[in-house]
Order: sequence, then structure tokens, then C-alpha cells
Amino acid sequence: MSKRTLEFELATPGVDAQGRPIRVPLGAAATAAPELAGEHMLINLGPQHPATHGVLRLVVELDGETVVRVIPHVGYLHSGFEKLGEYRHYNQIIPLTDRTDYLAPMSNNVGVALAAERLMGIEVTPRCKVLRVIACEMSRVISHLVWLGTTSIDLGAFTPFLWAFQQRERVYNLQEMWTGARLTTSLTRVGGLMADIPAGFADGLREFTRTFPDTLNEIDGVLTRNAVWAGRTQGVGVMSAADAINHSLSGPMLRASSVPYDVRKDKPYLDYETYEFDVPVGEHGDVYDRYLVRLEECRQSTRILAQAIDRLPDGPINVADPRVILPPKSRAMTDMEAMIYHFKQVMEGVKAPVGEAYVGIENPKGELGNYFVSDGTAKPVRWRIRPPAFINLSALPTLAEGHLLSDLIAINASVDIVMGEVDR
Amino acid sequence: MNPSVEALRAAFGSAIGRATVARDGETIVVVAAPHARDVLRWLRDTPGHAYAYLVDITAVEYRDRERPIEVVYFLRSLERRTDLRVKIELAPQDELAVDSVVSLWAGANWLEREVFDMFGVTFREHPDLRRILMWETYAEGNPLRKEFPLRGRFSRAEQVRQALAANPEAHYSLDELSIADAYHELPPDMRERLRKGERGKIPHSE
Amino acid sequence: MKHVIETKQVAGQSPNWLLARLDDLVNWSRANSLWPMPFGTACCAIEFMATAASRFDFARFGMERQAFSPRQADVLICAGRLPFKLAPVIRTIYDQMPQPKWVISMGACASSGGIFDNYAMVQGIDTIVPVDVYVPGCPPRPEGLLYGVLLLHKKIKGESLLDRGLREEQVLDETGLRLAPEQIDEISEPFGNSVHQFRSA
Amino acid sequence: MHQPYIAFLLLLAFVAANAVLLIGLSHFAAPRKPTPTKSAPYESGMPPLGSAHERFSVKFYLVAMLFIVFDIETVFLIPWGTIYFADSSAASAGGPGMGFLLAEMLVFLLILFVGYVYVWKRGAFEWD
Repeated sequence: MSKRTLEFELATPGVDAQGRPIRVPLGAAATAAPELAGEHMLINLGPQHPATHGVLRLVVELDGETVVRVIPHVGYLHSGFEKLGEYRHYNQIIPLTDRTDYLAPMSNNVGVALAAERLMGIEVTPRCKVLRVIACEMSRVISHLVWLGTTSIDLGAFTPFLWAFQQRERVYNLQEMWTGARLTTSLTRVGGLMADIPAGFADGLREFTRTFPDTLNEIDGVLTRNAVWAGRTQGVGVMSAADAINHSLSGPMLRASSVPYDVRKDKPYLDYETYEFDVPVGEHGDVYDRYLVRLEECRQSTRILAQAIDRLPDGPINVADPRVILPPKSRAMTDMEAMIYHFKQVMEGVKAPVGEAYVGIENPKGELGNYFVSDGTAKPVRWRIRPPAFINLSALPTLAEGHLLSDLIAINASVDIVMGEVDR
Repeated sequence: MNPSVEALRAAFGSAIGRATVARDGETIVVVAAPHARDVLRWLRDTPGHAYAYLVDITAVEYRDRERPIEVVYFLRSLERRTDLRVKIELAPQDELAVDSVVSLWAGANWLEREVFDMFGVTFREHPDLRRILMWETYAEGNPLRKEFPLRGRFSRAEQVRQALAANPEAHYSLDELSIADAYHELPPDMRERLRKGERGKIPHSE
Repeated sequence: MKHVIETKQVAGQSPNWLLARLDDLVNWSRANSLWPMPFGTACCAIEFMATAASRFDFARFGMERQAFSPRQADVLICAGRLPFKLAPVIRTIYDQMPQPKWVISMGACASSGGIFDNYAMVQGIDTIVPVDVYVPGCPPRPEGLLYGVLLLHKKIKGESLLDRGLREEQVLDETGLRLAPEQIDEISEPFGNSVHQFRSA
Repeated sequence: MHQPYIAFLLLLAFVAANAVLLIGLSHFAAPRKPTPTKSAPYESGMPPLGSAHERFSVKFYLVAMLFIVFDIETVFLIPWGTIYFADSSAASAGGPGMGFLLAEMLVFLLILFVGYVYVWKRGAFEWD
């Protein structure tokens, strides 16, 4: 972690001795000189706003320029995913998950597939595990790239947006090569994947992992030691480690507040323990550290991608159990038993045993959990998505109160919300 | 089986119901509703267990109506890397109410509001219990309940009309309306409607 | 009964040769400098950003400047699904856009509710605002959106200043609906696979 | 060489005419269809609550005044600069000597610098 080289004494209320943000006492100006005090103004940083990263609505009570209170209103993109999940087979739920966190679709597909497989007690093939790791890390890169681009626009730097989106298009090309779709990939199936990687994928990915760090270094060079960027992000929106745990933050928000918790390291899945990568942890827990953590995570993901593509084993991508995976078309058309399995799966879906299962994976936004409760039928009784962005956003009032309005924009950007997941 | 269960039985005795192991290997322990908050505070504060991280709060309603609705707390101890799932069973016929744990974990605030919005489970002593995903004057009930039809109770035209015809104050929480009122900025007609308590009703056209 | 405005094909037989030139000039200038109001809600908004970024770059078609306030916008692009909670927002923003204005409904969810045939989703934004071009796809590829924009250019070039009905403000009347209730119910009927999604077990 | 001011006045007239033409044309030719919702203030699609006519803290006014003072100071530097840094023909044409021009501007800057130090010491630049 690059030691912080730019220390700015803060014009805005920053951090007091114990690391807690200084709260501007309400009506401070009122006590000092009553007639000078202005009235508070209620404004809407409403659903349709370029700086809210989606249809989030913040009702802000302003005393001049200082944010006295922030009341977030969410639900403007509530699409009833969990209700729809109860009307769908497990394999039909996977296309829904692309639309929750549409910045990291493949990672969500893997999350639901892992939960369903844990519920049904299925162990996937080694090749499928490595391909799923590739899918997760590619999603982490493109999700952080969108975050980098839009946050730098919020704070006034437009070029990183274009650099980031150019690299993102390269990953979109790879995703399109693999799954046929740029964004709604629906990659996984219960027990395997929808398709194996095509011929040119491995070389394209290797080429990407080789040249992508150059763009990262460019963005790093433009932003990290930029006086404006550091001035607007250091000491802004500070959250201490204890508060971060108490607010159930996860992902880069938690690690920026110096809590070294990463699901890939602490509750490993998909053999993550066999990859060597390190987890960036911040010290101050402010917007600047969240930026540094996310930037470093992009580099670590590239390292993992490089290792994964080198160690990709051969073999099948789907588990051999015909009750779970559709038999290949050739056998389904010739072998009677395969046709029966094919018919039963398509018409009745994959039956899950009675019980429940929760699997949390390290999504770019934080710990994305999928909790399935099943009563033995092919459709879950309850499909609960543990939304990291929703829980991280609930800490916004404590982060932003007492700061200036422009800091509120920086803090809201640093929380890295995606409204499809916040509102589900 | 998580060792915390025995410690819980020792500490709370009959308040702790059955404990099972879920299909993903985590331990589920059912707790009686009146003692739920004390059990959760005990789990969070005792040094040996230290479940300081609340992963998630949700509710589960089964397809056969006799089974009680469960409010599920996912707890995790970061130091010991162990998880525990605490469930509270609420019989559907009696009142759906549970003690709020916002005083223990600040992250529970929105999670409880979402369970209230989607299932209708009220959380006692929650600082700001109101709908979070649907708008506050939503009149069709609690969407994730099993008796709630998938496409909603009203006709599509009525749903569109209700959505478009809401009064301006329906877009604000009472908290914000009181702030505006403190600065005498509420228009007279809105204050009149609020005084008469008409905030929920949508003016019907016929 | 609500009158639905039909754009008559008047460019060809404009009665007055003098106005014909003005029509072409006005339509040409309007079509080639459409400032989009990106009403980006969900996944389509990401494809919309990809279209705005440097690879597909809809600045080539005159949409260089995105107007984030309705006051300076010409075309409202609803990129993404529209829940009922957001319906009054898009209606207010559409009303606050000055004439001349158009609406592109980007993506299957905006055009017809898409896979979200449930309690929370408006089944097509044409029940709320008049839509000029529907772009299919989930999400539509950037080229799909660009094709929708070119269709809108063709539609604008076919308009005429004589056609007063085009630029009338369609404000919600006392019933609070843009179309008759039966028409909205008929538009919002489940179709395709979502007809079967009623059994929860 | 005709009067140098003709060119300047022509430029002024062209600028004025241009501005009037643009605003006037769009004022009369643009379609204007006012509706109650359209005239309401735009607040990200939400009905606004409370009026925007608020009593603000005085520090905003203070900053505006300071800005005007020091901004006009730089505006005065520009014409002075064109003369001072022009080629030596100005000095030979009987105008004021280069030394005098410099001294005069330094006095002007000094006066404003005293004001700057006074304002700084009174703490007007402390934002909250």
C-alpha cells in the first residue's frame, strides 16, 4: 500500500484525535451569532441525478454548504427479484442475477450457482472451478473500472472514465466471446457452466492481463498524487474499524477501515486459497483509502487472472450427474434415458432437497450472500440476496453528516453502490 | 455443531429451542421471541463468542401456512471465523413483532426496515420503522408474503394511477416534513392534509 | 376519449413550397443536435454509458452533450426498467422538458416490463409517457441504441411545422392516466413465458 | 489612420446585435407551451419542499466581496501589461516613462496587498 505521500490540513471538519469525524454541532452558527445564522434548506439529490450512481435519492438538510442531515430514500429500482425467484426453477434464477448487480454479472451468476450447489450437495469439476474464478475476477475488474470512471467524473476528472471504459470494452469482448452477451451473461448452471471458453479466449485474456496494468498505472499516475483528488478525498467520510464492523460493512468499505476481512481468504470457496494474492487494507478509512484499496484490488485481480489462465486444467466443465446437467444433444436424441432426463429437467427443473443453505462470495461491492430455503420442490421457498451495496449505503448518513455538500458527493461515490442490488 | 449452542443453553436454558445443522454446515439455533434480544446481546458481548459482525437479517415464510414465519439473524465472529444463524419463530396467527436489534448493530437498521416492508414483521423500538423499498403510502400490503399475488392486488391501471396520483407529501417521510414545517415552509394545503391525517389516501377520480 | 397523435407524412406534399425549405432546415437542425436526457435506471444505463464512451460514441450522431436537466434536453432516453415508485419521477421529468421533445424507450424492460412481470414494475413506459422509438434488447447492444437514434432522426425529418398536434403538451387530465384504464390493462397483459409464472410451488 | 475607436465601436455593435438577435429569435420563434408541472422547479424529478429563498450565512457574501476586490485588481493589470510590455515605441512617443509606469502599478498593488493582509489577519479566509 503506497504510504500516503500527500497530507493536507483540512479546511473541512476532518477527523479528531480518536479518528471519529468532527460533527458540526447543529446551529453552531446560531449560538455564535444568532442573527448571522441561515435557515436550513431541504434539497433533493433525487432519483434522476448524475452524481447518485443510479436512482438513489438523498434528501439533504443543508445549513449553507454544510450537510446537517442526510436521509437516503431507496427502492426506486425495486424490481421484486426475491418474489420472482420463488416462481422460478434454480436454473431459471440465474438469468435474474445478471440484472441485480449489473456491473459484475458473472460474479452474481457464480454466487447463485454456488449457493444452489451447496444446497444440493454438488461438487463441480476442477476446470469449472478455475473458469468460475476467472469469471469472478473479470467481474471485479470491470466493476472497479466503472467505479473508477464514474467517481473520477464526480470529482471532476473526465479522462479516467474514457480510459476505464476502453479497458472495459476489452473485457466485454472476452465476455461476449464466452457467453454471447456483453452484460447479461447468465454464465453458470447448477452443476457447471453454460459453455466452455472458446479458442481465442485464453490468449485474449493473457493479452489483457499483460497490458491492463499499464492503464491502471496511468490512472494511478493521474489521480493518486493529484492535489485536487487528494484534497477532496483525504479525511473525508471517515469510518473507524469498530464502526465499520458495527455497520456490517463489507468489501473495500470494510478493508479501507483497516479490517482485514476478505471472504476469499477467510472463508475460501472455489479453491481461492491455492492462488497467491494479497488483500489491500487501508489505514484511515476515508474516501482516499477506498480508492487506493479498489485500485490495488484491480492489480491483484489481474494477478489472479494470470495465474488462473496458466493453471486451467482440461476436462469437462459440467458435473456428470444427468439429473442436474442437461445431457449433450447428441445423446439426448439417440439414448432414451438421456431424453427422459432432458425432458424432466426442462419441464420440472432440478429438484433440491429440503433444507437451507447460505453462501457468501467476495463480490466487488462486498460480501454477496445467496440464501436458499427449499421444501423439496424445484422452486425455492425463499431466495434471499444479502446485498452488500444496500448495507454499505445504510452507513452513508453517519459518514456524510458534518461534511460539505461536495464532500457528500465524494462519499456517496466512494460507497460504490449499484441500485439494482440495493433495491433488488 | 457450533460450540456456542451449549454455552447458550447453559446461559439461557429453556429460551433456546432446537439447534440443527443446515445443509451448508452452519448451525441454526431457534430462540424464543421474548428472549431474543438478550440472547443476541449475550452472543455479541461475551468474549468467548464475540459475534460482533451481523451479516444479514431476513424472514422466511413457508408455503404451508401452519409453519411459523421465521426471522433469521446471520451472525459472524470475525476473529474466530465462525458463523451462527439465530432464528425466531413467529406463529402467523398471533402478532408479528420482534424486538429490534438496532441498538446492538447499527447495520440492522435498514435490514429490519426491509423485513418490515416485505413481510410486515414490526420491530419494537426501531428508531425509524417505515417502508424502505416500496413507497410509504403503498396500499397493496407486504409483497413477499405468500398470499400476496405475484402481480399485485390492484389492476395494472389502478397501480399506475396510484403511483402517479400520490400527493407531494407522500414522497417525503414525516421526519422531513417536520423539518420543513419547523422552517414554516409547508404549503398551507399540504399542512391541512397532514393535519387531517390524509397522507395515505390517494384522491380517487370517480 | 384520448386522442393519440398520428404523425402524418406531410413532407412530400407540403402545400407551400416556401415552408418546405423551412421544414427541412428545422428538422435537420433538430435531428442532428438531439441532447439526450439519460434517464438511466438499470443495466441499460451501463450500455448507454458504453454507447457514450469512446468506442461506440453517439457523439457522432449529434448527441455529444448529455443534458442531465430536463430544461436543456430534447430526447428522454429511458435506459432501464421503471418501477412504479419511479413512475411519477419520469412523468414529472417528461412534463418539465420543453417542446420539441421525444422519448426513446431503451430495452425490453422499459418497453414492455421485460422479465419483471410482477407487482413492482411498470409494464412498459408508454402507459406513462408517450414513446417515439422502442429499442428492443436486454440490454440492446450499443449499435441497437444507435439504430434507434437513427430511426428517431428519420422520424424527426418526417415531421412538419404545419402539424400543430405534434408539439402539443399532453398533460395528465383529472383521471390521472395517460391512456384509458382498459388500454393500460390490455398493454400490461402478461405475454410469452410470463403467462406460466403463476405457480409458486 | 482613422480614429482607432471606430473599430472598437463596430465590434461592440456587432456583439450587441448578435446577442439581441440570438435571444430575440429564440424568444419569439421557439414553441412555448407552459404547463403547471413545467413551471414548477426541477428537483431531480421530485416535488420540491420548501422555498429556495433562504437566509444564508453571511460568509458567502463576504467571500463574494473579497473575490470582486482582488479580481478587479487583476483586470486592471491587463491593460497596464499591454502598454508596459509593448515595444519601446510607446516610451519614445512622448508617453510616460517605463520606470514611472512600473512604480505606479507597484503602488496600486501595494495598497491592495495591505488590504489582503488585513483581511487575512481578521480571519475572513477561515471558511467555517
